Amino acid sequence: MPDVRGDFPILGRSVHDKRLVYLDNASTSQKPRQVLDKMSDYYHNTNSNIHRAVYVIAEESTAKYEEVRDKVARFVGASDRREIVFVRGTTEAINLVAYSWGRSNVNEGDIIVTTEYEHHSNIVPWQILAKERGAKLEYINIDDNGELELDDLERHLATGRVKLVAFSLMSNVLGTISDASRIIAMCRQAGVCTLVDGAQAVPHMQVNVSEMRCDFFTFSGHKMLAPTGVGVLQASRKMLESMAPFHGGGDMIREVHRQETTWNDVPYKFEAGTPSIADVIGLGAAIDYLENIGMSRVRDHEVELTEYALKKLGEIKNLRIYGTRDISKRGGVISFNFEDIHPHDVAQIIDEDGIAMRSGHHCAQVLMEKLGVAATSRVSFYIYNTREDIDILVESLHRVARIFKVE
Amino acid sequence: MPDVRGDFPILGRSVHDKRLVYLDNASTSQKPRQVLDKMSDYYHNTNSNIHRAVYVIAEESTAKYEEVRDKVARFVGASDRREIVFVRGTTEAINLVAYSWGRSNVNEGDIIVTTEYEHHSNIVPWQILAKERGAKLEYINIDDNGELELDDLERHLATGRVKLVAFSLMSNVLGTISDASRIIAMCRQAGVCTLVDGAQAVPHMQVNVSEMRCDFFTFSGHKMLAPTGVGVLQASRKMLESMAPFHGGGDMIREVHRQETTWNDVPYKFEAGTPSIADVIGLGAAIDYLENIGMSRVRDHEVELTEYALKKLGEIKNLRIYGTRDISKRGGVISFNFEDIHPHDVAQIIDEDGIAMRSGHHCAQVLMEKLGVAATSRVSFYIYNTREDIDILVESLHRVARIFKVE
Amino acid sequence: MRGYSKLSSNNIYHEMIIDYSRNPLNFGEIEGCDVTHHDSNPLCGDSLDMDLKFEDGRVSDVKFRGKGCAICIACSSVLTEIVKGKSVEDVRSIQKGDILSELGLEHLQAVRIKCALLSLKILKFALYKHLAKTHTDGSAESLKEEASGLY
Amino acid sequence: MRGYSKLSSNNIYHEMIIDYSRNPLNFGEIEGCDVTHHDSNPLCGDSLDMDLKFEDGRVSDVKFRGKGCAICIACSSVLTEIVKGKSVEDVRSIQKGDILSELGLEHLQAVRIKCALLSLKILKFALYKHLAKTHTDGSAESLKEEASGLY
Ligand SMILES: Cc1ncc(COP(=O)(O)O)c(C=O)c1O
Ligand SMILES: Cc1ncc(COP(=O)(O)O)c(C=O)c1O
Repeated sequence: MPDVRGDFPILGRSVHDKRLVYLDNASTSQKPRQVLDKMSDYYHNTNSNIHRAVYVIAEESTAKYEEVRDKVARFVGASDRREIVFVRGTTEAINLVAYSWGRSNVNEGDIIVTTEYEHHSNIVPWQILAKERGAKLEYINIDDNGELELDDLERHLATGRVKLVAFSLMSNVLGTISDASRIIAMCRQAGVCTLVDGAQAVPHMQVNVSEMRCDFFTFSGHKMLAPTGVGVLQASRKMLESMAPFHGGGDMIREVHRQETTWNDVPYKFEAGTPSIADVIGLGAAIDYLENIGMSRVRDHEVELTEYALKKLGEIKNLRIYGTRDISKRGGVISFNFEDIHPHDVAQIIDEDGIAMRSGHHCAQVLMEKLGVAATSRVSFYIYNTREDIDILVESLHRVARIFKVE
Repeated sequence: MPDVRGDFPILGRSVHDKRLVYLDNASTSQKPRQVLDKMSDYYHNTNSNIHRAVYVIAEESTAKYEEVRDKVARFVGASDRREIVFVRGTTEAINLVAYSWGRSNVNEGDIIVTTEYEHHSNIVPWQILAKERGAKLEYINIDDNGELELDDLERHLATGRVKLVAFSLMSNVLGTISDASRIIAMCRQAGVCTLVDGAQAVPHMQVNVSEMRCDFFTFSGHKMLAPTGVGVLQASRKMLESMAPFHGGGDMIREVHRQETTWNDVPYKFEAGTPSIADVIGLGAAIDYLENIGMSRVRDHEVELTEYALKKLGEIKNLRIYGTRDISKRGGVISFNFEDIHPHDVAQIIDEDGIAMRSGHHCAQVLMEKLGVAATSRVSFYIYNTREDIDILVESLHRVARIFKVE
Repeated sequence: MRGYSKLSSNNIYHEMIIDYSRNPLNFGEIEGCDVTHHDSNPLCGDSLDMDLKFEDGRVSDVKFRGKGCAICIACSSVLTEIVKGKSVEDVRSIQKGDILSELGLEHLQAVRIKCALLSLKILKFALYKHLAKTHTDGSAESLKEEASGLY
Repeated sequence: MRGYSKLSSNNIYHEMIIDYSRNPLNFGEIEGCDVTHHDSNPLCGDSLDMDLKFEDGRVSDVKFRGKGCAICIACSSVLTEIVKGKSVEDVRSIQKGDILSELGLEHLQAVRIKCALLSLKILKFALYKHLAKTHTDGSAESLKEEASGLY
């Protein structure tokens, strides 16, 4: 891993007179100069609306925007640029599927399956859909290692009523990497559609949707060095073409008449209104940046940091780490709890040492319920984190233990 | 009007060796340094996710984001910050209302009323809703001056079946300013809800939603000096509280359980997932910038330019201008057509002179059908446009006439 | 309330907070209480129940239970101590500053204010529920507004 | 086709385009045509219909009508001229470059390419419709793909 810290201006900032140690990457990542410069260049030189006008800067805008579609398709291994729909983020992508695909494919008595370690954005849209359609929402439970119990899936599939299995490729709390190829194979065998939430995976490891063979794939730009405001839904052209539109408005139409409207081709059918043009362009720059490093190096770096952190955190008394210790099955996300100390207090005390760490339910209350806690502390790594960051964290956690007298 | 051109870096750019003359502001505006700097500052210093974490930069992010909510509320005269929902733009705002309010309030046989001069984003969502609910979509027609025929509205309201009247405060093609107070008074009298599309109005004139008394108000940031990716839905707390959520996911929930979820307070109930944080912050800076000039000065400047342009364009042979000549009833948007020359050809030829002008249906095909054309040429002004811009335009249009031998 | 002197330290995790959080006062349930109310902070997972018992227009007993951070639990302890024995009118007039200053938390950042004031919000709402039963003239309504406007 | 020499000018609005657009060739309708097809460009409002008549495996007549810009109408004129009298096989093999180069439009920007090629897209699709009636072996399918992949 090359030293990339110089590319991230915010890492030069101090907090409470300490240097900022940013360990909340699962929530959102920092942005390198290269991404910010690209967006700035866009606003300084070619800002204009896209797809519509014949003048030079509009043409440049459109070309830059559409170029990112090619980049994204290549980056996640989609077979066709038309499989890429730009949305605000994972949440919007999943809701798009729940509204557009869900409302015409899920009927009374049908089952949608999700997992105990999903983010709320991969649970709540299905709850709303299930309630509206009279369908049932079932869960794949997790075992003591924080891995999915695929027997549950088998049991649900055996009912013959499952319409969709929606799961995340990497848990944002436990870091568990799902056995996607096995799950998808089981679902395909049963003729059941799959939605893979790649929000935590895409930023941190090589992903290939064509090999994975899921029906829907979603992720967010802001967790992978890109700006807020852009994310992606990927699905086959055939699937997208079969789906009703979601938002109505400009750009998603072919011809509008007073009572009747025909839809534009995919993916435009799903991109109503002025999109987040500059953010899409920023996403393109983020992909360039990550490809330049290489996703396998990103993963290697995080594996190394995670191993180190698991070891060091494991040495702290009364500190419980959740999830598997098998490094090949987990990403760079570690959740833990001090016995008897609320994670909010932990986060606030270590903030005084310049450490940005999340505490809370991490939008995964179903998982919290399973773990029997209201919240956890969570650190999550990215390309700019170092062993020193972890040393500072561990030192600070000892201070917490002293304040609360649990050491 | 102070000379603001120096604040807009892109205006220093040349196109085909001519200086850029940007006349497509109804599509999207350019962004001043002050807005770009604020976003850049955000990414350089406080980038982090909002509403969730206790560490310093997350707190700063959240404060900056929420501060914009106050600013927006004040800017459009909302009585409470909780009336402001951040969305991607007008299109998403209207779709949110169509899905959330529409699906529980519009039933078989009901009528939704829109107008002949609406943007597709204020037509297509209602077509989709009407089809789904077995309702009818009716139009308020326009007269020869491009003004709404309020007799039509009267007639529709008299049926007693109208549930919503949706209209734009300013037409994006004709520039017509709707008589909102009269329309809304008629609707309130009849107990009918109103949605006002302020996409073209908010950037160009003082708007006060509390005085206007509409039920829903929508606009986009990118047309008012702010970045792409952010827009606003405004509605009373009572209205928002009565509505079902739209997107499900993080932040919009209070408690998530396996089968049951409770919703967060408004406006958060409608802001699922990571929002376009930096774009929202950019919107705050855009409002500061506009307030610093003063909206009445913005309007005065555009009135002056529009008067001048109407006069100069009116002198060109074979050129037809659409819409009213009464300057008090129109904004700085002028649509026109050369007899026998397609607007695409016009736009492309004047592009050679550095002029960025839209040609097409402007996402208003219902209006195009009414006008009996496939497309129009459209120029639209903003604070940085000058009389010289209009002189260059007129000169270039004469060149078009010569090429097509209509002069 | 225990006899701590207020600490001048900037650090909000002073002895008193730690101590209250580890050994909360009035923690538990009241059998046969007059009113009970539950609320939670959606973003941090703090979740509390509070029970109140009234006698002769006074709060004769109050208890709380649930999960929360040190700040939340310490503030709940302090609040319940303040409330106990007070007249309904006096309880009605308790302000957020009363709780925050008691624990030296005046400068708590916005996101943690929710932890500190959850119990006060629950108290105000519980009081509203109690008063609304007897005061049908709407005079209790302002308590509801006050509760929801606390943070 | 009229006898213009190709212009070297960068300016795409040369005499030939202006002239064809103002006086299009093969503009109109064919009574009793074998196949007709309509398409439009959603973003610019160009909208055309094309009628084809076949005899002995050749295009015996072709006409188009509708609204479009100068480039769209000029390209439609040129395309219909090229097509007329050609065998179905020859028509099948017409490439976009054939039209663009005929009018010196090789460097047209992306957004205008749609104007230039709308008529070719319609032609390919019309031909597909015609061939699919008789060629039930699926050999016409590629035309549909080709039409939709033109721009
Ligand atoms: C696994 C997972 N899914 C979905 C999301 C939601 O993403 P966003 O907030 O960008 O919509 C997140 C991140 O917050 C996540 O970690
Ligand atoms: C009147 C009007 N309504 C709605 C819109 C749609 O706005 P957006 O594309 O930002 O969603 C526009 C602009 O394109 C408009 O001019």
